[in-house]
Amino acid sequence: MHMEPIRILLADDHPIVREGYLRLLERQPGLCVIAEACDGEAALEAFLAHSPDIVLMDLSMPGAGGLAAVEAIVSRDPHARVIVVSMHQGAIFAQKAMAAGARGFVSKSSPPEELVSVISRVMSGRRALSSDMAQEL
Amino acid sequence: AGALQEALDARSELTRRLFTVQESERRALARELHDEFGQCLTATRALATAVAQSGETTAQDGSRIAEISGQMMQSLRGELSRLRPPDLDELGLDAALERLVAGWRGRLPNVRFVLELTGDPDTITDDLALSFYRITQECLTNAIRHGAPSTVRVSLKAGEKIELTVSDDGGVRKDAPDAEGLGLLGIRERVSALGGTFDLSPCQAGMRASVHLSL
Amino acid sequence: AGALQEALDARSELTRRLFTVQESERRALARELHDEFGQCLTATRALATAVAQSGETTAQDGSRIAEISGQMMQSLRGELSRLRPPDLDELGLDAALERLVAGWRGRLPNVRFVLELTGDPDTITDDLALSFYRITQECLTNAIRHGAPSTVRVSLKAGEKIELTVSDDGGVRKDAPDAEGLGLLGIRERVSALGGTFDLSPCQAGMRASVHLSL
Ligand SMILES: Nc1ncnc2c1ncn2[C@@H]1O[C@H](COP(=O)(O)OP(=O)(O)OP(=O)(O)O)[C@@H](O)[C@H]1O
Ligand SMILES: Nc1ncnc2c1ncn2[C@@H]1O[C@H](COP(=O)(O)OP(=O)(O)OP(=O)(O)O)[C@@H](O)[C@H]1O
Ligand SMILES: [K+]
Ligand SMILES: [Mg+2]
Ligand SMILES: [Mg+2]
Ligand SMILES: [Mg+2]
Repeated sequence: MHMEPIRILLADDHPIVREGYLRLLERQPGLCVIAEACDGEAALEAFLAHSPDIVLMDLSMPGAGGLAAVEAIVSRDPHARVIVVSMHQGAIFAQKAMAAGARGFVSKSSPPEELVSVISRVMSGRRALSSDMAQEL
Repeated sequence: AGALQEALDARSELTRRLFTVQESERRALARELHDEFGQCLTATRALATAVAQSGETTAQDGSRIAEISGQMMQSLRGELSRLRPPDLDELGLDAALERLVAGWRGRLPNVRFVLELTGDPDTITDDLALSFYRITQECLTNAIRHGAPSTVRVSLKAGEKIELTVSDDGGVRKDAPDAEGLGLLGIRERVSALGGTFDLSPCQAGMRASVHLSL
Repeated sequence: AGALQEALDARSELTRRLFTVQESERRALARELHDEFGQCLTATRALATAVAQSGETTAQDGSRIAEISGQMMQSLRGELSRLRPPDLDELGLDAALERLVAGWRGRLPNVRFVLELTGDPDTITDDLALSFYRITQECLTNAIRHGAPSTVRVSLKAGEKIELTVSDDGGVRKDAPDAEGLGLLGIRERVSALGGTFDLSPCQAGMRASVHLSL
């Protein structure tokens, strides 16, 4: 059976983090990173240009930041699947992200496998959190 | 007496500056650790996981690196939260206090911690927020350290006047200790730098610390 | 006046404790960073190097992890040397001062930094060593910050009496500033805690700071 790969937009201001995630995601069968962005504004632009299946969005970025970008993307496309990926671990961050329209929240402290599993859960239409965040909530 | 008073004033001013220096040292270090180490660890962990999933002979090394990076991330978290209230900058005082109290609830499930936040938190600027956070932190620690309370109540009213009280039922201490520790000193310094007042006195079954400040 | 004097004494005592707390906070943090991160980074770097040399498809990931770990190691070293004089525990005060001065030589190649160490360094215990290190650090910073010297001379004589002087030719300041900064305050606190004396006065073309201590 042939399936279209899941097309991912990766938004994070830290190039080393993008590099790490890029290599991780490329290893995963069925996933491919089609675009990168280094701030919220660029993320919105890339979203409109490529309509990715999944957006991985950092919160702390220069400019308006990740939360505003989540809102902007979701207001353009209510079906957008955005997963916030952040250094922050507080429940309140996850709540704000979900309120802004994100479908998932993964803390950068969680094992990378969790990012992969959250992507597939969100692809199948569910909301999902990394397990440390689930515990926080 | 004039000279002595001057010396005392100068000394108070210096103590205040020391607190400021200490706080900004912590802040700088926390930022460095967060921005530099946190991000780099995220990256090495992701790269290592990719190696671990390769099915090649190096997979095992990859998973060890991922494990060790995860461990470093854990201790980084610990250091960061000791250095700097994690949520203060991004989400403000309310969220940071929720977290602080949640931490105590986790450590001491048998003590009831109540947090009441009322009024408009936007009146509390960043500087004020850090001061009120540190004061609350110290008062909570004191309530637990110097008594065995069953309930500790934190209440913060924000507005033109800001009022913080932390009260416990861990026993009354009538004889105000004349040798104060660094905790109360720090509180008094912060409060007087803001032009407010601080009071610690018995209340019902325990002690109540309160800060009053008019903006 | 009695009450004022008491208040002043209490305040001085507290300032002293604040300095101690600050120093031990730095020390604890440095230890944690050194022990935890230092070991872990060494390990991930070694493992990653093995991956990099495997000749497999993961080799590139391995060498990136090794690079990033190396980078973290670098910034760790930077943080550590800001928090704590690096060689004090292992190499003693002499080596640490050499390093400190070498750092200044590197940053300011046009200024001549002279370091003279005489006597028996073993008379200087760990506690003393840290104090003398911090004092030298502040005096060097002051010599550079508050003048444009062509030569700065640090001399430490160790024995039954310990004598440290830091002199510069960066211009005389006759009017002793009556609003002292935290630098001189910190020095005075350390010196008086040790029972020694401190003096800062004009000498030839600049200023000389000196500490005298009898063991
Ligand atoms: N909630 C409280 N209940 C009972 N006693 C208290 C309370 N808060 C403060 N005290 C008394 O006030 C004293 C001074 O408090 P302070 O916080 O200044 O010092 P400390 O807690 O003893 O030490 P540290 O310098 O580590 O804070 C305490 O030793 C204690 O006797
Ligand atoms: N080597 C020096 N040459 C000239 N002036 C000096 C020297 N050392 C100290 N001073 C004077 O003494 C003052 C107080 O020094 P101190 O180190 O306490 O404060 P500071 O260097 O101004 O600030 P900081 O609190 O950051 O140390 C300085 O502002 C300067 O005027
Ligand atoms: K892939
Ligand atoms: Mg970021
Ligand atoms: Mg205390
Ligand atoms: Mg100085």
